[in-house]
Order: sequence, then C-alpha cells, then structure tokens
Amino acid sequence: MTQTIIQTSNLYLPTILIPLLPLLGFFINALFGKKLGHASGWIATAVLFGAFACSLFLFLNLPTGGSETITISNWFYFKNIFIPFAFLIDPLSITMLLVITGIGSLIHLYSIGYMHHDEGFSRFFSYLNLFIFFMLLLVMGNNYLIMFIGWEGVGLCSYLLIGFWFKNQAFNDAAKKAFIMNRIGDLGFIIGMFMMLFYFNSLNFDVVTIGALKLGMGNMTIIYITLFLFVGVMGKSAQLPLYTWLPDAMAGPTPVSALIHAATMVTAGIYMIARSNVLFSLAPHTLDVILIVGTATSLFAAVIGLKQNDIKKVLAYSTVSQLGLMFAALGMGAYESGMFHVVTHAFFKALLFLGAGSVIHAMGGEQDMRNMGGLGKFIKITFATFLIGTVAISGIPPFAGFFSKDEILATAFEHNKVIWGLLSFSSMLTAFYMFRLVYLTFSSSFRGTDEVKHHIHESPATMTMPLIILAACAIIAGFIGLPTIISHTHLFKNYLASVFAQSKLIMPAGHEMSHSMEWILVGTAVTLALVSIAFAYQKYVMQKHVPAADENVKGISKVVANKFYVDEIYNTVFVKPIMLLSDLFLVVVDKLIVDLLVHAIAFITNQIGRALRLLQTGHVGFYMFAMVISMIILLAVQIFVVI
Amino acid sequence: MNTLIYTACLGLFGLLAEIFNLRKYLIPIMVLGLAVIFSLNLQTWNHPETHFNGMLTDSNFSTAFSGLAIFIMLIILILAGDFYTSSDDEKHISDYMAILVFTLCGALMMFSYANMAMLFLGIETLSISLYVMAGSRRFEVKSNEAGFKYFLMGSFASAFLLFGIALIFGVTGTFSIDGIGVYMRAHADQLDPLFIVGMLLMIFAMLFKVSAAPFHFWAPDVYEGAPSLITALMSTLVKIAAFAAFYKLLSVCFVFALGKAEIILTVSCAATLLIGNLVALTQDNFKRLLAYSGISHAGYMLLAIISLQGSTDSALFLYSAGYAVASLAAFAIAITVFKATGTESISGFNGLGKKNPMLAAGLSMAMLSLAGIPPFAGFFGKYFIFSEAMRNGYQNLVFLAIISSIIGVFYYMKVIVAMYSKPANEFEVKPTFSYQLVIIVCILLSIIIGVFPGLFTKLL
Amino acid sequence: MVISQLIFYTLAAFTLISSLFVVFSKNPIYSVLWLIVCFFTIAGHFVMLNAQFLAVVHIIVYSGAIMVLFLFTVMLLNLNKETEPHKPTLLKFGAVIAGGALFLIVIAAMRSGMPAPYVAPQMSEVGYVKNIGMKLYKDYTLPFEVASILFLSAMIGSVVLAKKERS
Amino acid sequence: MENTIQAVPQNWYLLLSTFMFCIGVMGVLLRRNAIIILMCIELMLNAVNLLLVSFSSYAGNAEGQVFVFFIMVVAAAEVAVGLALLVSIYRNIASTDIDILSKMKW
Amino acid sequence: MLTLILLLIPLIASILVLFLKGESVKWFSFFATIVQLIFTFYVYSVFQNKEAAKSLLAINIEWISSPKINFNIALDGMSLLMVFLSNLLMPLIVLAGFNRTQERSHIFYSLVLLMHFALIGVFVSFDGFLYYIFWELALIPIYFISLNWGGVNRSTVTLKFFIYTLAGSLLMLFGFLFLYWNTNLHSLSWFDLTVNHICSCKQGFIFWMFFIAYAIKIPLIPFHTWQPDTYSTAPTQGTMLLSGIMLKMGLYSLLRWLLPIIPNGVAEYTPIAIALCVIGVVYASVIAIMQTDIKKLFAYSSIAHVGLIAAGIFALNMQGIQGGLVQMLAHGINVVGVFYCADIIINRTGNSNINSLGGIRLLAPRFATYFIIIVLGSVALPLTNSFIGEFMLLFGIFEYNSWAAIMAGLTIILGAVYMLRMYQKVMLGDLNENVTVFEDLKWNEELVLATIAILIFVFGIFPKPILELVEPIATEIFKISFVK
Repeated sequence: MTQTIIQTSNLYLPTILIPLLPLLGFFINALFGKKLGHASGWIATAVLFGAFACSLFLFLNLPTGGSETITISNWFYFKNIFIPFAFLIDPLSITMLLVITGIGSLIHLYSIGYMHHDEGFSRFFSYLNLFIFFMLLLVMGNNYLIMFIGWEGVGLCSYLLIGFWFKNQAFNDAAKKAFIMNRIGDLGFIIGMFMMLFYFNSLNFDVVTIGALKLGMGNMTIIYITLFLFVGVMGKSAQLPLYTWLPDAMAGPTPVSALIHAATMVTAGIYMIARSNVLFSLAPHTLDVILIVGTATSLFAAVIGLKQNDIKKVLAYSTVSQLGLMFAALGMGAYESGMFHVVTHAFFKALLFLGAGSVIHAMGGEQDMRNMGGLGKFIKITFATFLIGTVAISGIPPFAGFFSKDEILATAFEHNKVIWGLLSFSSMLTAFYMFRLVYLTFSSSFRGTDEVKHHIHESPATMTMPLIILAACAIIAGFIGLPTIISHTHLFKNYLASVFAQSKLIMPAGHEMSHSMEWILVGTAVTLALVSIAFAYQKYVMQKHVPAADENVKGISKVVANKFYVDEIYNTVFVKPIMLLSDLFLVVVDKLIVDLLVHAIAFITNQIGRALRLLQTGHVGFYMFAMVISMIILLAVQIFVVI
Repeated sequence: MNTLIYTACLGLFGLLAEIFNLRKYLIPIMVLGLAVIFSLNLQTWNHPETHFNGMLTDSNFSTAFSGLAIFIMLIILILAGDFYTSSDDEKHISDYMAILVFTLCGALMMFSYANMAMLFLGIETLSISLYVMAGSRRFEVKSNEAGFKYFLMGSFASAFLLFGIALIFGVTGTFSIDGIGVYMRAHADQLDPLFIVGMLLMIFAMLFKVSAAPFHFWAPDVYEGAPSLITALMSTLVKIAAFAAFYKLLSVCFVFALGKAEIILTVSCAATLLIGNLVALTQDNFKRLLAYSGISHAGYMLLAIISLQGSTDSALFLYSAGYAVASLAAFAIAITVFKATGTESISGFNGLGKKNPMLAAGLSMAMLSLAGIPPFAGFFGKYFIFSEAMRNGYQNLVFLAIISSIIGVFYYMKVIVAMYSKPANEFEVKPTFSYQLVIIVCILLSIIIGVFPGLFTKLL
Repeated sequence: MVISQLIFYTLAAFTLISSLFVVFSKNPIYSVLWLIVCFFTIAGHFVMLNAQFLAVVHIIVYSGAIMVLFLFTVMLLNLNKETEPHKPTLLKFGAVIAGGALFLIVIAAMRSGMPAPYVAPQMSEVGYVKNIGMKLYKDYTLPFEVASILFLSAMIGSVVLAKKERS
Repeated sequence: MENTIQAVPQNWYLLLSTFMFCIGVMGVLLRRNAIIILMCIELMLNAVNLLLVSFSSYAGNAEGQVFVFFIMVVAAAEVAVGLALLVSIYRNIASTDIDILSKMKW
Repeated sequence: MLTLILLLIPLIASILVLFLKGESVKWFSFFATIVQLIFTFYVYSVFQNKEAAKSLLAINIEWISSPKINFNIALDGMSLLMVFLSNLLMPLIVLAGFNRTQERSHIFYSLVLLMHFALIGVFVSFDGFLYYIFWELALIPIYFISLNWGGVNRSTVTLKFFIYTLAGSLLMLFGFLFLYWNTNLHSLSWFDLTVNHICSCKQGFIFWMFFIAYAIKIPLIPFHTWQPDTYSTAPTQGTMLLSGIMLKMGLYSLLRWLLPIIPNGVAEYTPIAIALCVIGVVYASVIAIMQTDIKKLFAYSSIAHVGLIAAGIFALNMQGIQGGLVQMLAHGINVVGVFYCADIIINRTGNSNINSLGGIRLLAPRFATYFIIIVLGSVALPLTNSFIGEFMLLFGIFEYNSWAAIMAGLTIILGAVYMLRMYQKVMLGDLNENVTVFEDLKWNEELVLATIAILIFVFGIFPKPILELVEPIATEIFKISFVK
C-alpha cells in the first residue's frame, strides 16, 4: 500500500505539471499580481494552456484502456491506513482534464477581455488559477481524500469568486450560501469516506472497489456509503434539495459562472459517481434514489427556468436541469452517457454563459432580458455563437447536445417509461425556455434605454475567440458519441470502456434496442424540441410577448417565478430555527441555566455564610452558651451514641 | 530548657531596660537577643533530653516549634518598633516588650512540656499575657472588648481544661504525660470512663484554644479588636503553640483513646472548615477576614490532629511555618496600609496595585499562599496534611477540606481584586524599612519553603 | 464514722447552697460574700481530706487576697446595687438547663467508672507540709519558678491596664 | 477526722465537685454582670481544686495538692488581670454588663 | 538536562525582564522566546536520536521523600509536540504586543514568561504532583495578566475564571491524593501509574475528579461559562495564551493523566464524556452563529473545536488520539491567529460588535488576506493544518459511534456558517460608518500573521512529521489504556 517507489514513467512529469502550472500561476498572480497589471491575465491563461498541452500529452500517450498511478508522496498515515498523495491517470480523468484545462483556458482567455476594467483583475485570475488547481486535484486524485481536497478547494474558490465583488453584501450572501450548502454535502462525503475507511481501511479507488466487490451486490454497507457520497454530490452538483445555491451563485462574474457553475465544478458530482461506479452499481437502491433525484431536479429546475427573466438565472436553472438529466443517466447505470453529456454540456453551456457574458458586457452590466431585445443586430458574433449553443442544448441534430441527450433518453426509455416521459418533458421545457431566452434577447427591437443602446458593442477578440472555438466544439463534439443507429463505434464509450468495465459485469445488461425503436425515439425528441421552439417563436417573436414586471406576476406564474419559494421555505425551516436555537442556547441554556447554576452555587454559599455569620452575635454570653450547648451535644453524641 | 530560661531572662531584661533608660535600644537588643536564642535553640536539635524531674523535654518536635515561635516573635518585635509609636505606647514599650517575650515563654512551655502542670502554666502564661496585650489599647473600647472577651472565654475554657486534668489525674494518679501515656497504652481496650470524660474535656479546652468550631466564637471579635500587631501574634504564634500542644497532648497521652473522641474531632474539623470559610466570604474588615481565615486554617490543621496516628507532626510543622510566614507578611502589609488609610476595611486596599506595586505583589503572594496555591508554602502545608489525612483514611474530610479550600480562594481573591481593579483611594503608602525587610523575608521564606518542602517533611 | 459523714454532708450542703447563692444573688456584694462562705466550706473539705496546709493557704489566698480584690473592685466601681439588667427568662431557663444537662451528662458518662468505695490507706500523710513541700520544691521546681513569670506578666499587665492616665 | 476517707466514698466528692462545677457553668451562662461571671469561674476552679485534693488524698498522692497551688496561682493572676480589664472597661463604658460589649460582631 | 534548560530559559528570562524598562522589555522577551524556540529545535534533533535522548532529556531526582515526590521531567513525542507548540506560539504572542503600549510592561512580560515556564513545566512533568504544581502555577500569571491589563468588568470575570479553574484543579488534587494512597506502589510517577493501575472499582470516582478538572480547563459544556467572558475580557496576549496554549493543558492532560492511568474508569464513563463533548460541539457552534461580539464568537468557536478534540480523544482509538494531538497543534496556531485578528480590529476601530463593522477589506487588503487564511484554517479546509486533525478526529468518533460522528460533523457546516458570517460582516461589504480609517498591518503584525499563515499551510500540506512524532506515544497510550 505504501508506494514509495520513485516513478519512472514518462507520464510523471506532465502529470505533476498539470496541477502545478495553475498553482504556479496562482502564486505569481497572488504575490505579484498588483505589479503585473494586465499581464497577470495572460500569465494565468498561459499556464492553463500549458496544462492543457500536458493533458493532451497524457491523452495521446496513455495506452488505451490503461491507467497509471503517479505517487508524489506518502502523504500521511495513521494506524494501518495509508493516504498517499497520488494521481490516477486513466481515461476518465483524462477526459475531465481535457475538459477542465481546455474549456478553462478558453474561459481564461475570455476573462482577459471581460474583466479588463475591473480593479481586481489580477486577484480574479489568481482565484481562477487556484480553482483550476483544485479542480485538477479533484479529478486526478487516486483516492477519495485527494478528491475531497479538490472538492473543498473548488468550493472555496467558488466562494471567493461568487463574492468577488465583495462590496455588495448580496453577492457575499450568495457566496456564503454556496459554501455552506456545499459543506452540507461535504459532511455526507466525509461520512462516506469514514465508512470506507472503516470497512476497507483505505480510500484508494482501486482498494475500495475491490473491497466493495467482496461485499457483493446490495450490501447495506455499500448502500450507506453510496448514499452518503450522494449527499456530497447533491451539494456540489446542485441537486434537489441542495440546489438553491447555484442560481444565486450567478452573482459572480460571468466567466466564473461559465467555468465553475456550468462546465466544471458542478459536474464534479458526476465525475465522482462515475469514478466510484462499481460501488454505485453494487447499490441498486442508491441508483434508484439518484435516478429519482436527478429526474425531479431536471424537471423542477426546467419549470422554474420558464419564468426567469435574468439571463444568467435562466442559464443557471438550465444547468441545474441538465445536471439532473446527467444524474438520471447515472441513476440508470449509464455512466458513459452521463459523462458524455458532461462533456457536451461543458461545451455548450460554457458557450452559452460566455455568450451571455458578452451580452452583459455589451449591455454594460444589465442582465434582465426584459430590458434587452434586438441585440442580434448589434453583436453578431455573439448572437451566432449563442444561437449555436441554444440549438445544441435544445437537442437538435447534429449539434452536440442532441447526441448526448438522446442517449440518455434512449436509456431512460429502456429503463422506465415514466422516467422517459418526464425527462422528455424536461427537454421540451429546456428547448422552450432557451429559445425564449434567445428571442427575448436577440430578436425584435431594443427595449432598454437609449443610453444603454449607444453603449452596445461587440466584445473584443479575446472574448469572441473563445466563443467561436466553443461554438465549433458545440457543433462537432457530439460526433465522438454517435448513436448505434448511425455508427457502431461509439468513440467516447470505447475510450471509457475500461473504467466502467467492472460495472458492466455487475449490472444486468439491458437488451439491445431495435433500430426502429431508436429512430422513433429520436424522432419524438426532435419533434418535441421543434414544437416547443415553435411555440416560443410564436409567443415571443410573433406576439412580441414580454414578460410582465415582477409585481404584475400573479397566480402560479408568481410561484414559479419565485422559484416555488424554496429559499423562503429553507429560511423558515432551517435558518430561522437555528438562529432561534442559537439565541435560546445563549440566553436560556448558557446564561439562564448553566451560568445561573454556577452563580446560584456561589450565591447559596454566600448566603450560608451570611446566615452563619449571624451566629457571631458579639455577645460573649451567647458565645459561652453556644460553647456549652455544643459541648453537651458533642459529649452526648460521642459517649452515648457510639460507645 | 535553656531556651526557656534565656527567653525568660530576656523578658526580665525588657523590664529592667525601663529602669536603666534603655528604651531606645530596647527593641534592637531584644531582637538581637531573640536571634541569639534562636541559634542557641538549635543546639538542642537531635539532643532529646528531659529536665527538671520530668517537667520539660527537649525533643526535635519542641526544638522545631520553638524555633518557629522564636522566629515569629522576632518578626513581631521588629514590627513592634514602628507599630508602637504613639506617646502612650512609648511609655509602656518596655512593658509591652516584656509581656510579649513572656508570651513566648508560655509558648515555649507548651512545646516542651512533659507534665500537665507545665502545660497548664504554659497555656496560662501565654493566655494571660495575651489578655493584657489584646486589651492594651485601653482607651479604645474595641480593644477593651477584645481583651475582656478573650479573658472571659479563655478562663472559662481553662476551667474545663483543669477539670479534665483533674479527672485524668484521678484515674492515672499522675500528671506526667508519659505516665498518662503508659496508663493509656496499658488500658487501651478498656479505658476508665473518667479518663474518657477527662480527655474529652481537655480536648474541648484545646479546641477552644485553637479556635476550632464550635468554640471559635472568641476569635473573630478578639482578632478584630486587638491591636493589629497582637492580632498578628495571635493568629500565628498562639495558634501554632496551641496546635503543637494539642498535638503533643493527643499523641503522647491519648493516641490510642482517640477512637473515643473521633466524632467530636471530626465534627469539629468539618464545622471549623465550613464556618471559617463560609463566614469569611462575607467579611469586609481585613482583620476579621483573617480571623475567619485563621479559623479555617485551624480546620486544616485539625485534619493533621485527627490523623495523628500516622505521625503528622512534620506536616503540621510545615503547615504552621507556611501559614506563619504568609500571615506575618500579610499583617506587615496590612498594618502599613491601615496606618496610611486609617481604615481596616478591605476597601482600604483599593488601588494598592497602582499606588505601591511591591506591597500589592507581596500581599497577593501572601494571600495566594494562604489560599494554598503553589508554589507557595501554604500549598505544600495543605498538601501534606491532606496527604496524611488521606493515608489515614479520612477521605471524606479531605474532600470537604478541598471544597472549603475552593470557597476559601474566593475571599482571598477579594483582597487581590480590590488591590488591582478598584479605583485607588487618596493615600500614600510607604512601608518603613523594617516592614519592607519583614515583608521580603517572609515572602521569600514562603517561596523557599514552597520550593524545598522536602526539607521539612522528614524533619520530625 | 458517722460524725465525719455528717460533717461531710453538712459541708457539702453548705458548699452547694452557698455556690447557688453566689449565682443567684442579685447584689454583687452578696455574691462576693456567699463566695467567701463557699471558699470556707471548701477549706473545710480540705481539712476533712487531711490537706490542712492547703486549707490554710486556700483561705489566705482566696478569702484573703482574691475575694478582697473582688470586693475592692465592686466598691471601686460602685457596683453594690442591683444594676444588672436581667436576661430574658428563656435564656435563664436555658442556662439552668444547660448547667443541669452538663451535670447529668458528665455524671452519666462517669457513672460506671466511679472508683468503688474503698478503704484508703490508714494514715494519709500527703497533706502534710513536709510532703507537699518536698513535692513542690523537688519535682515541681520548674512550674514553681515559671509561675513567677506568669505572675510577673499578670502584674505588669494589670498595672498597664488599670493605670489611670490619659494623654 | 482522718477517718473521713474511710467514711465517705470518693464518689461523693466527685459528685460534689462536678455539681459545683456545673453550678459555676450555670452561673457563667446566667449572669450578665462581669464580676459575677468572674466569681462563677472561681467557683469552677474551686470545684476542680476540691476534686484534685480528694483524688490526691484518696490515692495518697501529694501531686494533686501541689497542682492545687498552681491553680490558685493562676486563679489569682487571672482575677488580677480580669479585674484590671474590667476597671479599664468600666472607665470607658461605665458598665460591667457583658452584653453591652458587643461592638464587634458578625 | 536539556529538558531542564528548556524549563529554565523562560523562568530566568521572566526574572531578568523585571529589571528592564521601556522598549527593551519587549525585545528581551522576544529574544528569550526565540532562543527558546531555537533550543527546541535542537532538542528535537536530539530527540530523533533515540539513544542519546534517553540520557539527555530525562531527569528524575527525589524532591520530597515522603510522600514520595520526584522531580521527574522528561520528553516524549507528546510532550515535545506541546512544548513545540508553546515555544512556537510564544514568540508570536510576544511579537503581537510590539505596537501596543502597556503600563508596567516589564511586569506584564515577566508574567507572560512565567506563564510560559509553567506551561512547559506542565508538559514535561512526569510526576503527578510536579505536574499539578505547574498546572496551578500556570493559573497565577494569567489571572494577574487578565486582572491588571484586562477590559471592562475584569474583576468579576477573572475571579470567576480563577475560582472555576481552581475548583477543578483542587478536585484533581484530591484525585491524585486518592491515587497515591490507593495504589500499592505509593508513587505518582507517570510510569508507575500507567503500569500499576488502581483497582477498577475506584477508577470511576477518580475519573470524575480528573474529568471535571479537565472539562473546566478545556472547557467542555456545561463547565464552559467562564470562558467566553474571560476570553473577551483578557488582554489579547492573555487570550492568546489562554486559548492557544493553556486550554491545551486540559486536552494534553486527558491523554497524559487520564486515559493511561485509569483506563477502566474512562471506558466506563466514556459515553457520557463523548456525549458532553459532542453536544458541546453543536451547542457552541450554534451559539457562535448569532454572536455579535467578535471575541465571544471566537470563544464559542473555540469551545466547539476543543470539544471535538476531546470527543476524539474519548473515542479511545488510535486515530482519535493521534488526531487529537495533531489538532491541538493546529488549533493552537489558528486560535492565536483569530484572536490576534480580532485584536487588530478592536484595537483600530475600538469596536468589537461585528454588526457595526464592515468593509475593512477595502482599506486593509493584506490584513484581509491573512484573516481569510486563518478563517479557512479554522474551518478545516483541506490543505490547512486543521483538516487532517479534524478528519482523524471525526473518523475516530465515527468508529466509536457513527451518530456521534454525524452530530460532531455538523461542526463542518456550522463552523463555516459562523466564520464566514463573521468574515462577511467584518471584512466585506461596503465601509461601515464606524470604520473610516483602518491602517493596514504594521511590520510586527504582518510578521505574526504571516508566520501563522505559513504554519497553517505547512502543517496542512506536510502533516506527516507531526503524525510521526506523536504516533509512538499515541500507540503507547492506546496500548496502555486498552490492554486489560
């Protein structure tokens, strides 16, 4: 278990360079950021491109189906438990690495333009680099603890970045909320780890997997472990009921939303489940829970998304909804499909966010869609790329989203018709509100003030370049996972096959679906998407419908627009009682009971003293009387009671 | 034996000094004389001897306690120089000095007596001198009252002592403590009831002398009313002498009969601990506070008496020494402050920490030592006594003692708090040289005993 | 036999009665006088017990010295009238009961241990001056000398305390 | 006369002196006049004297009688000091009532 | 011998410093503590060499023959860890006072150094009585520091503190006396006591005597009420001493003088102890959430943290013990950091109410950075020093009882809640009207905070040396305590 052998693999250097580069970038920016000025942005971007290059190197050099453990040090140990600081390089982590460093570097590039005028420019990049570092640790670690470091680290960076504009207390609240909600999940994660330590004496993925296999299918231990892990996942990946932080997290600068709250961090949960696929496969009940939670989240968020007017909020709910979809996939044991959707989603959601950022940039900070409209004419590149992203997310072939989503729906159809129905409905809603977004923003005429109108301009190249690249990816990324009806080589599935091989052995393989059935499903999905797009077109372009002002919203719409009052409910059910409890503890228990008890003892002691003091009357006659009396009593007791 | 004779001579010298008009040099000479006697006293160390047909025995016990007593008197005499400064006092200074030295004679008899007659005379010499000294501020009603209360109750208690002695004489036919001891050993399992009653009456009288509850009533009033210096003397020398005599009496004459007095001693010990500490909590007058504190200390020392089967004399001595030096330091400082502020209330100490940090530090250390906090001597005394009591199986009493120590800390701290956190009064405090000397010596001794308590544990 | 018993009982009765009068007399002067009576009866007991020397000394010291001192003081302070306020009745009862209880307790405690009436040595010579002198000056030299210190102390003390001067 | 010892059991002396002692105690508790209290204490001391002499005579041991001398000495000294104190108090408060002497209490 | 020197340096310094005046007092104290720190490293190097260590580090001479008390000092891994912690924090604590002016600073620093002496003494004593002496001795300087240089209401608050802790220690004294006379060796030497256990029937009783003493010192609920007031009243350096080192005395003592000495008693009452600890964790955390006084908030957070440590120790397993030791070090560093930050804020704004602070980050970005690092350290973020400890502690508790671990684990959430809430209110947002001027850090403040920040990361990233240092002793304690 203790790997102290010096690694000689040729992958060693690039592997450790991947996290080290962003870390280096972080230190440079944190320590010398002020002096570097805008160069810090370029440095931060450069190190990420370096990391991306290293990831590519790994991708190219790792033999197919192989995996490599790179041990940096024997981090610590206690009792018989050894926790190495080691990296696991296998297709799954490489996939994530590529996504993180690739999209990450694009977003960095974009941020140079986006944050150009911000006074915290270098600070922003140091945070971003730090985030990337932790995210890389998360996906590269060969055990749960390293993963947990990354897990908490990204939470921290998310906190720092959401509250980046710290003068605004609402933003700070959002940041704090994100951190705390994540921590709730983290507790679950930690308990899960404890159980693993307890039963398997290790946190290494391979050891845990072997241990779990020994315990066998449906073992309660594994069910508990996976359930606790899933609690962690719920926090990080914004699933019901711990999703409320994600929409609020939009308070951060838009590149942050793109990077952290769309492309990378929130998918950590999916990565984690995929990483522990064997455990989850052994726990069918947990999978059911995941499926239900995922589906519910998907639907719930999609519904809320319908009524949002903040451009980023819409995207945020769409992210939650898409994440739910991914979890539904995982819950059905379709890990590759989930991962596939992670990848494609990363592209188009990052694209959408960056596009939204570009819009906001153009609008000078305005985020409310009701004040937009007709922007397509002014910012063409943004419009075009944004449209690509929207089409991709809506599941229109041959864009990336179609393939990954279709795969999941197909699995769902096989698994359970009801789930399929619900997920399809959620996709339909997605298509609707995404196009609602596009129409409200880009088509018809401008609804804002003239002042803003003059300000509207296309973003600089540092921002449009990433948009274009991401748009390209959003178009082509789907081809790595063509459905069986088109091609028999599912590149993505094959690449990850080795990771999920064990699960495939455990899980009862579903029967191969007939091609005709698949065609029907594809047809249905596309039709539904098109219908909702048409409906949106009819409503927002033809009728030029503009959502009502907040105070005019009534009835169910109001409930939906207010996100089903979930925040308020949480506030009443959890936050307020805890605050009340806090006061209660302090005032009643601490001051009144415990302290009073202490004081009461002191007081009583004092009072006894006061009472006894009265014996000392000052009258010598009384003294002698008392002496004689006590003498008599003592004599009597001594002589007659005992002898 | 020689110690006693020399001391008596020194007392006589004090009287003669008046005649030869040596008033100015009186105190230095007396102090010097006591210092010489102190060193002469050491000669009897490890030379146990009996003198005057079994009236007096020199033993290490008596030598050690005599040394302590002489030291205390030395300090008191040094303090007396700057204490008796009024014209009235000046006139009587040689009388006072002589009586003080005679008090010491009484104490010395109480350490080395080997006969009930000597015990009785020792106690009476000590007491009668003190009745006088307590009432020596004869124009102050408080002092009168103190002297008279002490006198009345003291002679009342003496009568019980005598009745006890008489009964024991009746049974054993001797006044020699060894003789009584022989009788007690011979009849340990079947003691004559007369003997027991005699013993109990003597114990009552001794409990009175050591100011143990419920015979403690005289102590607070007398301590408060007596001149401060005499209070210092009473709370140190007198208490220690009484305890030493008590210890010797019980350990030689009654050790195997103590089972018949166990309830009395236990109840008295517990009551002393509690009453001393609890009532002290409510005191505002510093001297009265120290009086109650003295009562509580009597409780701790009674613990040593109760467990004397295990020969706790070393522990008792260590405790006495630690208690004495701390008390003396406290009184030296208190007298200085009383003079400066004109009040004996604790509030007189307010702001002393700012006015005179050295005095405040000294008093703090004295208080901590009295409270029994390491590394001061007071702690070790307590520790050894507790340890001995525990060894002899008095766990419950030790526990009670621990509880009462906790209570005790509170009122000692009250003084410290007053010194450091209350706003200062308008006064100037400047101890004279002799007081500074005494304070420093006593505090240093307290620490030294605290660091090397081992010197004392196997002493006796 | 009978005579000596009779004398004893008479003396004892006188002793007790006089001491009770000491306690209960309202006027201090009467108390002093009753105390003198009491001392005489005790001296009588001493004589009965073959302690003639002691009896004489007793009369000289107590009646001659101590009681005179008392009388002096009473006169000096002009206390020869009933100025003493009375204690509450309850306390009076208490005092009587306490005294009685003490007596009962002590007697009860000693009851079984009382020396049986026995025949003492035919001729008790211990009370003779010769014997007492031998004891006092041979064995009890030191206490005898030490008593002088006590006296000295008491003497100076009394002078210091009672001197009438005011600066 | 010598025959008293044979005629009267020693118990009687014990009883007598104890009774006397208790009368003394009672007196001390009963009275408020300091002088009378002093006298009661003398009474107690005399009870002890009587007891000692009786023990001494019955046992043929002279020590008891010697001890009585010391008691007398002490009694005398005590009375001297006590009366001196009393006089000094009387000068201050013009009373010998012990209950007035309660300036210091609690 | 080396241990003795370690003990004497602060004592001598504390006496010498009395004779100095003015600024030289601070420099001298700083110099002394630095010398002590350097010497500690030397001692550590000797310690690594097992053979030399035995003869050089231990002293055992008879002090008092009856009842037998030896002057028995030595160093093992656990002692060394605690000594290291004290010696590490001491220069920081002294340095923290460099830009503060105190009346009679020579006495102040003398007391601080005396306290240092006593603390080292507690950690190196291997005789129960000697240990007790030092334990009590440590109380006196801190009491006077708080009484003389403390804030409002100091007399009542410090008196409560003094009596409370003294009450506990006297019970412990009773326990020691009881142990001494009821074991057949009649010795309070740690080595004897660990081998020669008192009869199980009496262990339960002794457990309570010791436990209450330690529970007051640590403090565990319901014995904690002295602590928030004292922490907020004491001068900051005093609070740093109290929270950084002194309460570690209690935790250290659990491991040194409770577990190995009365294992059966501990085993018997461990459920109650753990329950108290865990309830304390949640309870104090919940109270901390609504605290508005910054020092009190930290005080309650400290109660929560040490409660967790104590719970881990009472879980009676290897990782709990080891985690407890590691966490003591971490908590010592962090808590000193937070209290120093609090002091800097209170010192500059004259305000300790977090609701009337805000926006400090705008004025003092460097301070804000250090502060957030320390805050993150105390919420046990991975790669900071308290993560490993907290992880092991929670795992220890988990092994004992999974529900207890979940309850205790709430500290992860609640800790983040109150710490971030505090940070947000104090440092973030727009400038509060009470905060108009806020100087950024002075050199000494920056030095202190930077050291703490570096320590937070160093121990977080390289926990192994510490774990290895304490592992043998943890194993030993574990063995002694559980081989029946």
